[in-house]
Amino acid sequence: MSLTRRDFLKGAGTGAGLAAAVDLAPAEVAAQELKTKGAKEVPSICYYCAVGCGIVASVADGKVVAIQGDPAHPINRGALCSKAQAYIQVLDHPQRLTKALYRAPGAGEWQEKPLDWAMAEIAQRIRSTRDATFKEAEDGVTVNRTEAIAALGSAIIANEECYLLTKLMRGLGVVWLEHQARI
Amino acid sequence: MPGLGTSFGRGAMTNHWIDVKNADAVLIMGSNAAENHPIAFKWVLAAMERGAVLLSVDPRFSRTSALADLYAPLRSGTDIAFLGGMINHVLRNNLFQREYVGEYTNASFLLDPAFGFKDGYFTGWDPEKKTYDRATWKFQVEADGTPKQDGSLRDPHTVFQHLRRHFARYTPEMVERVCGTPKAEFLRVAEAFARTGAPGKAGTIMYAMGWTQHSKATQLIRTAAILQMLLGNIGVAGGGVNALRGLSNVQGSTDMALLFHILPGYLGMPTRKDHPTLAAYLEKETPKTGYWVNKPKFFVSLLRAWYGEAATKDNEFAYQYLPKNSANYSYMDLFEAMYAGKLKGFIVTGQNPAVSGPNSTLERKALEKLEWLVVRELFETETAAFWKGPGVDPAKVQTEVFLLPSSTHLEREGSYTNSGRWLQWKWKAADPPGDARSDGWFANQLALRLKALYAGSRAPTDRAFLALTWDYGKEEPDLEKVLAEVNGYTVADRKPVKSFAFLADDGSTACGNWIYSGVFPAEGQNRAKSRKADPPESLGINAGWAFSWPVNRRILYNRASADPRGKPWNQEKALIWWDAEAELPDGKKGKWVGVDVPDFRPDLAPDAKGGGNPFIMRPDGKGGIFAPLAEGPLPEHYEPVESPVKNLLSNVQANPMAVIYKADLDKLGDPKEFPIVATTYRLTEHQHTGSITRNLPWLVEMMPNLFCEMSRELAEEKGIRNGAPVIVRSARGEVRAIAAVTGRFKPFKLGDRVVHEVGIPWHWGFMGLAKGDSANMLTPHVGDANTRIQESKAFLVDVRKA
Amino acid sequence: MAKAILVDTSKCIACRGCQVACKQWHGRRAEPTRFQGSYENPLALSAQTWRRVGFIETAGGDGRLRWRFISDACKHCTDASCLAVCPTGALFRRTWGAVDLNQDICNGCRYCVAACPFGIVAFNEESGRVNKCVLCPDRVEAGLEPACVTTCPTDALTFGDRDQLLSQAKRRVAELQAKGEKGAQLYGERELSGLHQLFVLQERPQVYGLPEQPRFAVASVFPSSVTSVLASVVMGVTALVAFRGRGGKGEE
Amino acid sequence: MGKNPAWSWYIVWYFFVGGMAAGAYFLAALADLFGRERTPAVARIGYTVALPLILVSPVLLTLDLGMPLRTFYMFRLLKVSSPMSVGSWALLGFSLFSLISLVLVLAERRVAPDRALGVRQLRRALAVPGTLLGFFIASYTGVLLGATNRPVWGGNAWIGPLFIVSATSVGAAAIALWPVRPRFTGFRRLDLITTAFEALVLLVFLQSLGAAAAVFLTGSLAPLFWGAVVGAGLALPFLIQLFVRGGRAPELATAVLLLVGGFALRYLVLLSGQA
Repeated sequence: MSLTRRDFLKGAGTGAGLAAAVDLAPAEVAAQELKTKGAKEVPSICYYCAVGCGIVASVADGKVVAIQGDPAHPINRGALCSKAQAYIQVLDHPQRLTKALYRAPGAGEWQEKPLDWAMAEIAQRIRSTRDATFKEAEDGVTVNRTEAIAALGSAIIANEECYLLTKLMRGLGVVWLEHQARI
Repeated sequence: MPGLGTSFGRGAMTNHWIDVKNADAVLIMGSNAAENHPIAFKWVLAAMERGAVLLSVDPRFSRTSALADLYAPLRSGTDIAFLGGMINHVLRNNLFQREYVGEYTNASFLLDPAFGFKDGYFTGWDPEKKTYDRATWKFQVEADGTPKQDGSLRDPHTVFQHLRRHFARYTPEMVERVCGTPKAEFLRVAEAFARTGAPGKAGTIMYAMGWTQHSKATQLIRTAAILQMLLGNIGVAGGGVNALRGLSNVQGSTDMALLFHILPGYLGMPTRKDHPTLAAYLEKETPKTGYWVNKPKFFVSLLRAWYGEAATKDNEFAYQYLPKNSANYSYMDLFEAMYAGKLKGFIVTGQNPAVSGPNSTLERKALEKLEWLVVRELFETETAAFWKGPGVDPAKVQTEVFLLPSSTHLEREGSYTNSGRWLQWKWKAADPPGDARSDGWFANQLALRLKALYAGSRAPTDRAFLALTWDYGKEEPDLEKVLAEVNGYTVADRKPVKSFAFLADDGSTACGNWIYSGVFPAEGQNRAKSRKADPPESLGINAGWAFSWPVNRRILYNRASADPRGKPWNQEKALIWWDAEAELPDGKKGKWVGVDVPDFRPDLAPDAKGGGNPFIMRPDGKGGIFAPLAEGPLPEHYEPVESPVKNLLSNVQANPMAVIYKADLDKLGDPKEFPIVATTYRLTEHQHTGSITRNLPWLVEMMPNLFCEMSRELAEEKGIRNGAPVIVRSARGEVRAIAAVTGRFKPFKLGDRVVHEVGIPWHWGFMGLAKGDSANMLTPHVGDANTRIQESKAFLVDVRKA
Repeated sequence: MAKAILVDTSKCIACRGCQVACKQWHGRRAEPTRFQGSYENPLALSAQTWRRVGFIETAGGDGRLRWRFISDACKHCTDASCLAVCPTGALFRRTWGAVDLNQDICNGCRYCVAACPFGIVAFNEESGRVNKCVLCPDRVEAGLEPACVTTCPTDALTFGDRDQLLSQAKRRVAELQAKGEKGAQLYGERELSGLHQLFVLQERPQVYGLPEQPRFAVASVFPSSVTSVLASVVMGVTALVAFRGRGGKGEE
Repeated sequence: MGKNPAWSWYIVWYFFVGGMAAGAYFLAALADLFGRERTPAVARIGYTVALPLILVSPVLLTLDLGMPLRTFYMFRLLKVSSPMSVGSWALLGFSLFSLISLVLVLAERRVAPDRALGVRQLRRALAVPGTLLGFFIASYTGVLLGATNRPVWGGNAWIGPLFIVSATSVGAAAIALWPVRPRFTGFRRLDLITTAFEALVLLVFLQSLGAAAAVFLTGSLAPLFWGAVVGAGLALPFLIQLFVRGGRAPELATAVLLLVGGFALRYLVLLSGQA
């Protein structure tokens, strides 16, 4: 072992002899396979601000395994900010809503409800409020509206969805129609 | 965005993100692009690499300022004074682009001799009614009705001379005393930006909510528009007044008219007073000149799209089916009405007013007065959970709440319109979990269920709804079918129209939103899906990528990128030019050609009548330096409604037309009690109300708590340590935050007075992983005179150690 | 060909895309934090945070306020202390320069933790092993850039051949100096025989929390050994004196 | 600056026990090699003490690593640049020598007298490399600490010598504490010289730290430093040995004081680099 000690001194002494190791096992291991390998790449647009960055969701077995900037996108060219990078945490977030919740008047808690029930109830509420408050004319002019229902949002849904909401709300005679663009 | 709309004709970002790289000077003011639009900064830096100068004007030194060549501080709410000072600098030193101003704007128009401005008021102010009679705000006209002009700009009645006189008061000294910007720093910024007044040079202004959330926001943006017109920076590559919009589809949702006063495509919502009939509507709403003369085609096509066969020539194309407005139903009015108990039901999709709304204490209280509330969200938000918020006893809240789980944008398809007006399709990546559904599904299901409920009704009140066309599938709607309707089609064969040029006012065409027309020009051809990018070294037009409204024009008003003779001001950054030899389909010669789609009639020669009128959406085709808005046709500085100082420019303290709400919870602060200016803002790490981002551990890790930024001087005065808790209090409420004591805020020296300012991000609320008080508990229900957007960027508070 | 990351602090807007991109790609968890008066968080690199952005408020030579940002991570030194002291071979050098870490072999001795001159390598209580930035070998060997570099919007982070990056960095330093940034300098060209994460700084390294002269930990092994041998000799002689000297008869 | 490796009690104990084993062994081996004819007891006791102590060491190190199997990763390779790698192999070798030496001590008594000499000679031959390994074990931990980038330790070349000198005194103390034992008069001289020399090395060490020495001299660790390291570990043993002659009590007191000082020294050195 004194030989080892001399080697040791010599090795350290030459200063550079740092890789000098008597290898008993190969150290360099092959790099891991890309976690996105074989995943389907679905292009989308970022959810946050209106720069409109392209993102690519890598989907394997129906699950998004990575969200990255779209390198082909002319605006962001693969780049993303911290918010977009963190978006993947939304998808299987433990606190994410997956069931319709209902809070009865005066109740202190939510109740879980079937979606179908909730939609039926909402449609009923709209109908009864609308019917009770609908104004066909004002000062002899047809106005065809209800001023008792308001709708708000949204600037984070697709154009087509916005269009459907506008069309539906105006179709029902809703005049209180607003969203984020005015705040 | 009426500030842009009245000046240029369209209320949208004039240029687009990549185009920023073509600028020679970038002025970021009223925006903190590095933090709130980080990727936009890619293009700001690209411009800088090509020699551009970056100017940051902001009350506090932000991450944007950190990268800037020049930084100038200004007190919140004094931007008009600052920009007015720049206008004055440009005019006094003859730095404006003479030919551009003379030919492309209404600077040469002669104003009514009775028009004037005196001590804070334009002519026509009625102190009794507290409103303006706009009779004198008009041009002198020739016999044919066109405005009288003086091409020399010397006539004292020209818009130009009025402008010069009006802003002569905005001296650098005045800027220093009003804004607190040291004169030297103001001048450095003014000089650097004014250099873009040389023909061929371009300067861009990037702004965001730092400009829109003021009681005179519209005029503020007008001031920028005027400055840019003087410098010849509109319509050119690397120029523009660019509204950096904050949400992925806020441009699209605005285009789609989720706003009380419009219908899709910026068609005004009919009002009882002005539009009892279709004829009255078309008569009042259609200008005699400019591209808007086509409005009847767009409006009738919309009615055709919505009411289908029920819309006939004989019944005013079902015009009477549309609801009519009788009041202002804008955002704060909505909550005031709710607070007053006038609303029964409220449907909220993807918005969180309990955090984002000004005076959120009032807005949360208002929710308690509802009978029912529907919220669609990814997480349980403060709005959905208002009944268990701080200080609320659930037992006393009778509101029924339905909280529906929403899918994420990755779990649904559809198109987003970015700030640069690009419609970009996004494909669905995964299925949503459990009962989470898209908003399209919600609208579709609701419509189908209501249709079923009303089926068979003969009540006249239900006729309109039953006539509403609705055929998009059963569950998740077919969004491409929706987009095809938005694009428009000929009724006879349901074939898509190629563009809005093919729409008609006789009921033969239907179109859901005329400005989007062209996005779906043929069966199965969805141009929002186009994905052919230009090479990086190009001008960045990217005509093959996505679809940009209108008709794929990338830079609005691009006729102005060429001189009156049709030759580009800057050959290297040429967008379009007149090619006298180019052949038209009909064999005639001469048309506009170039890398962008001309925002102009393609065959209208420069020397033809109107051939030099680049702002086609304005009646006279000229840029509106003079353009009437609620509080005047020229911008004027007024103090914010809550301000610690007197207005030095006139005896009119605040915008006389500002909207101030007056419910019991709408209190205004006395500067003696609340001497500190406050502003709110956003951070890179969170999005708006944080309803999503405050639930994401990686983001919460970076920005865990609400904080309040303040200068070292103020902190010392108040005995506040960096990192220690503080209470920030306004007349509306108080919040607890952590002090961020920093050199990035400096006290403002206004003459011999020192005014402090603090800043507080508004992302926090009482739900989620990272909880905190909402900054909007401090902000007032005070609205801009034209848009009624709240004044949350300049209000008064006091700060103390917690 | 040696690869490297060039961190150009003059282009960083502190969006922290890199910080989160790293977390996403490597599945790192968030740490509990509290706002302590600066935007910076977490306050240090750790087993869960392999790259982070520092926020530094400073007055430049001209007295003007500056807000400097630095995206910081493992420097992948040529004279890598962690690598030199690692007894198991868990830390190893990739042919293109990265100091990688084989989790299967690390035994959690923490010698590398103490040895790193930059405070990068961190012990992971959960796994009982250490963690640090490994320069995304999975991505690099598949022809991609490291996750942090890909996501950087302003090219404050670039990845490439170290030689090219060095000349790029030098050009940038010259540019900045010409613009009046007198403190502009390159860090990492010669430090520890060359770093594989280079920095264009606008101030002295210290301002960014970088050591002006990072030390190769094992440089002290030789002098320490010499002094130890000398002390051994002294102690040997002492024992001889004790055992052989007068009265040193051992047993009474 | 490296992060805190959080080497705690197991490592302090290892440094102490390992140093004691090494000291006991090389004292025993030197006595075996160079002692007069009547010093075999020192060797016998030294070897006897060294083995169990050195066998405790890997247990302590394993406890620090948390999982037993991981200790074996140390022997995947021999890396000369890493004091820990070389130290691990040395520990293995040293344990082997300790074992053989002790076996040969026991064998010497059991075999026929004519073969005892051969056993002794074999033991002495092995004592030569064993001593070198002993010195190595006693000092490499100090070299290891120097080869870090922690405060106090980083780059310091005097912790190794300090640990060697201290190992000599605690090794001697361990031998001196052996219950059934004759009195070793040579130990008085040994103690006097080592404590004096240790004081000198300590001084050099503190000097080399510059301002950082304050952590020992004036910081919160100062009472322990002055009381246990300087007072109990150096001054008192020196004074006792200088002024008190003969008697088991002062001898035991000296040994205990040396152990206290030796332990405190290692504790403080480890703590100071992780404060």
